[in-house]
Amino acid sequence: MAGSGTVQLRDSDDIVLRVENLVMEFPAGLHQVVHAVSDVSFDVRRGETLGIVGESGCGKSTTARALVQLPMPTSGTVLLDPGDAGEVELTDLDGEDLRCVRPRIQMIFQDPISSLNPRRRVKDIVGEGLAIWRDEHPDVDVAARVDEVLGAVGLDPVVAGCRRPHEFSGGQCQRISIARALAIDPEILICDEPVSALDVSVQAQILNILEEMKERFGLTLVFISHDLSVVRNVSDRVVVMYLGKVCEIGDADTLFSEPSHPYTRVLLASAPEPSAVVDASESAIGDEIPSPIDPPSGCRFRTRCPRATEICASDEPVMREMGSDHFVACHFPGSP
Amino acid sequence: MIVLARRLVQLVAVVLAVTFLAFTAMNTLGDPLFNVVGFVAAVDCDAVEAGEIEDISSQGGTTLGDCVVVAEAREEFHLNEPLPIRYGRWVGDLIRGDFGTSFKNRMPVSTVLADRLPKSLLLMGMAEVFAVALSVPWAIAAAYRANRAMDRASTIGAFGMLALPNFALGVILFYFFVVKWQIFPSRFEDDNLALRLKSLVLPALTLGMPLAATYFRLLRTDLITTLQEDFVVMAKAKGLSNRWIMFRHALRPSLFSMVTVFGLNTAALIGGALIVEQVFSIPGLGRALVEASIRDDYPVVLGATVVIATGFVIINFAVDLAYSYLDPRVRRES
Amino acid sequence: MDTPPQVDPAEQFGVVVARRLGFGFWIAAAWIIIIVTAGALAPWLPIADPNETGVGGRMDGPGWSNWFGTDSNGRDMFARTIWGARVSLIVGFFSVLLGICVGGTLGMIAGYFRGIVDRIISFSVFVLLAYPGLVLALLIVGLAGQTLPIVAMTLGIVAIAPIARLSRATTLVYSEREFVASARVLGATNRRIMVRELLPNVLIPMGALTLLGMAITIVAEGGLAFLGLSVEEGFSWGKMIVLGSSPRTLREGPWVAMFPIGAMFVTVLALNFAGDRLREYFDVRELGIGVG
Amino acid sequence: MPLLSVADLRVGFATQRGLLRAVDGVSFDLAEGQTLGIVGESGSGKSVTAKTLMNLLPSYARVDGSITFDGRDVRAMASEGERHFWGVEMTMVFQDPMTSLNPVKKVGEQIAESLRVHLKRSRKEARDEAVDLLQQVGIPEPKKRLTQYPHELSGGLRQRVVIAMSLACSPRLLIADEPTTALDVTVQKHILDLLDELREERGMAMILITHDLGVVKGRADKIMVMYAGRTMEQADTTTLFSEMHHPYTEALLETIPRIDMASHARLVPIPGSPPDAVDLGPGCPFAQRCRYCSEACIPDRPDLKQLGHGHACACHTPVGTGSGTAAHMANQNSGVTPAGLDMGMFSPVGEEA
Repeated sequence: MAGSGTVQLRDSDDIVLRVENLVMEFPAGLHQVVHAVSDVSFDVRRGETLGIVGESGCGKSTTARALVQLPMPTSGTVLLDPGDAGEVELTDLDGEDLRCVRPRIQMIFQDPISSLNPRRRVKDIVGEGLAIWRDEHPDVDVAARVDEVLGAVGLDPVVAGCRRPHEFSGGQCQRISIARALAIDPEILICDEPVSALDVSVQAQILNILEEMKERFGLTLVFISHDLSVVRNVSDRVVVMYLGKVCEIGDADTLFSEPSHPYTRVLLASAPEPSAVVDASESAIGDEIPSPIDPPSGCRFRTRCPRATEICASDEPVMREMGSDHFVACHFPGSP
Repeated sequence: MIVLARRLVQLVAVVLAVTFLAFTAMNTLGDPLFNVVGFVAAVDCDAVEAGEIEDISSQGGTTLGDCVVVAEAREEFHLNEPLPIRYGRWVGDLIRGDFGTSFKNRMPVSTVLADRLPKSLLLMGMAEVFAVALSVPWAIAAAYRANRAMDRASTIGAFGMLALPNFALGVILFYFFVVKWQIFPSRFEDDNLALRLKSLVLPALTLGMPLAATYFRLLRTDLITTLQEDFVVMAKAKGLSNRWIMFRHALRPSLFSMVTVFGLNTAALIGGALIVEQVFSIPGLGRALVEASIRDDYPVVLGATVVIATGFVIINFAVDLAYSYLDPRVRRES
Repeated sequence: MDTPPQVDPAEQFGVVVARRLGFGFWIAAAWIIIIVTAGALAPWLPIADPNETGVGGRMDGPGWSNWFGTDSNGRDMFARTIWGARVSLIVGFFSVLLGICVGGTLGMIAGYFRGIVDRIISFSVFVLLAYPGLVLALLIVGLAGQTLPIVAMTLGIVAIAPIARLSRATTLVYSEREFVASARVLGATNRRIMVRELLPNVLIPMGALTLLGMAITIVAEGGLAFLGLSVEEGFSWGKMIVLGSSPRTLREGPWVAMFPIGAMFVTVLALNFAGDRLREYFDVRELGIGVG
Repeated sequence: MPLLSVADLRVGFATQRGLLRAVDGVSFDLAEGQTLGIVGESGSGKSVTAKTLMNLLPSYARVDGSITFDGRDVRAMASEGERHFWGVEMTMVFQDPMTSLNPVKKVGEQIAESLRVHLKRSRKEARDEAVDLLQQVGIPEPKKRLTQYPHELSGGLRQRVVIAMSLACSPRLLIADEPTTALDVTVQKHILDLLDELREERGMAMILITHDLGVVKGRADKIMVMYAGRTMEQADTTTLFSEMHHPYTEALLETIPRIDMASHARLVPIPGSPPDAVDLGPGCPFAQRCRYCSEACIPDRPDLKQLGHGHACACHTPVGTGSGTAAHMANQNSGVTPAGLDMGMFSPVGEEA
């Protein structure tokens, strides 16, 4: 499969999040199933930024939501602190147990407008997490913490606190979202296309804030985007997804200097300013991405792959190691 | 096919739920026996049979023989059995096409319905035709020049029409056209189709005006929204004329809300027909229902209920079919 | 065909625009306040006793002594119109209140939890909708009695279904918003999400609906009156219209019917207009709910 | 003589708070067969410029300035109700192919209708030409597509259909407003290449509107950078990239991450957000966010100055000139720009501490 196998999982002490064989399926009409995410595995080290990149319909956002159990994945496991004494398997939890683990893993979304309740004031929005857990942490000074995180993301707490979201621009709303997530001091922050709805001049502000917050609050990031250059910029490790499968996974510098999966290469060659490591003529065949309801047999990229042969239709490629911390699921990896 | 089967199940479920509610309410809140035999129902017949009571005049009866009448009525309408069984029996009869017999005039309910329903259907049909014929061109004209004088005046006019309850409108129309100018007959005349149509003009107008205003408002809003869509901008960029864009691009996708409300408003329309039939003394289904429920003639009420609920479900099914005509995207999903 | 300035062009440029309710809204609001005050203060107003016969002559036309004329019993129509407002407004307000409390809650529950709960509630709502509201009211009032609380409650029950529909639809829209997902990720309980995140957003269209709903129920009460099923004691505008609309009364004194019709018309118009302006102001879609 | 010549175009909308200047004094020429790239963020006035050219503005918009197409006065044609100009000689492709196609009409009808309206083709002729057009834009099985609805096609195919639609009457100028923003990257390149090929084949002129300088880099002959409704800088593509003078152009390039940058390479952010288009103030609209800002920039709006070879720039302290360097130095030394902006905002975050 463009993506089966778990060889890419690392055996290390400081892994904070491990996703194994994640499957996400949704019913679609009568007796049909959308295979949104099929057998995806990856892990994230403490303090690392994992970028997930792919085009629309590749399942990257579904994966992100599955990490916070919204909704619960069809199958597979999501482990927090695997191998530790405090190991938690999110997929096993439900109801109150799940709720209690939630503060450890927070998320920010693409649409800055939709992610803020239009009827609430900014300080209530940012303080919501603290208000929810007030009984557990009675000694937290909510107002002071709200001011702290608002200041951290570059907003003036005095001016911003009493306003409502519609009085802010998209970039400022995204800052508020970040502040809300940070207020309860999470370990992991999942960013689902946090800059795609923003103007280019504001994009860098948000990316820089995320970097700064990561250092300041000791965060681990999972960063999802369709924009290769953005992912390249923020990530230590990158996962490339296509139609619900992982194509390639590896250390960012290695992956971008020696892209091995034909799909990764096509992505790099298709960017407005193509990467120098690929031939600008490499491109996908056709404009039609197959339906996740009835994905192609074998390798899911074969219908648009310039290198596809018969074996790609019959056998699913298994994830294999290309170099140190560089894994590819392809029958014909490497440069052409 | 699956859609059809699903619809059928829905129809049956809705009819059962509606009639069960009505059946229970009427049997717990009212006393069916009282409605069949009158005050005699109050007589304690068990005591009479046991010979404990001889004078029943204080209890509403006249002769001891009344108890036989009561017993017969109980037998005939199965009033002795528990409520769920009676409901089951009623449903069983319904399946066989037997709507039961009226408590009052002992006529089969099906005869009453067959006599009354066509008149009501004609009235509602005329009202809908009138409403659509008025509202669609009106909405198009207003949407062309949105927020200009003509559109503003229309919006206010529609507000006025909506604020005038149909009984009030009926009274006003009745006052001018019947009492004052005597253009239309004061009662429903049934001798031939022309007369029948003539006597329905005012009622249909009364019923149709608020409907027209509702449709106008919905269609106008949707048209204005559609005219702001990208594909309309694209059509303008292609140099197409306003008329072409309105009729070949904008109208069809704008009909959704109107069609939805057409379905949902069926119930409101029937409610309106009830009043209009009352105001203009039309012997339709609505009047039958009002009379029956005032006199607690349960079989007739239940029969009318079945007809109304069925009509509602069927019309909403038709609305769903209309959706798939209006939008090919729906077609694929269903 | 011009793109009408419904959306202020400035909004497309990310500029926050203060929307306004407009002059018409305030006129409508003023009328509503006047009529509510007049109805509430009716016993203390310097007007004739509405039930006292022979205040004027029989079927006197409108004039200086009796502004709205008198009816066939010589009762003052002006006083009666003000007293009639009491019943109409009380019925209108309390039935909508009931409808919003029950229907709004049911709709929110259905829209938020989805699944089987939604199916059951939606089916019940569909069943209620399938039954013409007026017929339902007719049955209940006919069976349970024609007192003010029963009439108000009955019309409230009738209002539940359409309100639940609207509330469910609004909840569905907002549940999809990412701020609900955010709250869930923060660890908010379902109850907290419904109360803190959804309720403030659902309440807004409900507010507009209160006014529109009052208009609808005032009319519906009139409809009940026409079927002879309004309140037995006292009188509403609807009942007054019925009394004035017999062919004979119409012929001799059309004002007996026309003044209550006028009062109801203006009030319903004001409620509709104010409600509609609120709806537009808060950007809620056209409701399309008619007299049930 | 240029095919299209726009001189001092101004577009305003009356709002409750005052006049919103969406486009403020834009001028450019475009020769037959050339491509002009207009680059700017949302609200920069680039789309309003395109809509003005296409006569798509609502009637309450206030337009001023002259637009000449092949010697004809475009604004006069609009007021006279000329019917066979837009959609025939000048056409447009919009950003989102999903919404710019009518969802309830078959693809074939939508392509054929301008042929039937403008060129009076019969139903059959229009159909055949539609098949031809679909073939030209590289849609497989064109006959089959005619009877499909837009939702049955993928995003890329839909945009091809939109392009086919706008090419139906063989226009001489095609305006493409962010034609690939809504599409996937692997498809974007196909569409941009297709537009280039078609332009070359047909000798058509093109205006390519985008927010990404990278998109126009290899494709446009000339580039115009817009900000807050004004032209900031205008030049031949090669000139612009080799000797850019406007601080905004430079900032745009530096703020966007590039694939070939190393991971965690620090981006230079542009502080603040785009200005309020209703209340612009007298000075340079970019002054509040500019590290080259000088005292002169705040009260005094810089004019678009011609620098030769078609290069023009609206700035008092252009990058790479003595005044620009001096202003930057002065700001660096004092730590704040004359607009009150902390220079620390420009150093990539993280280096501050």
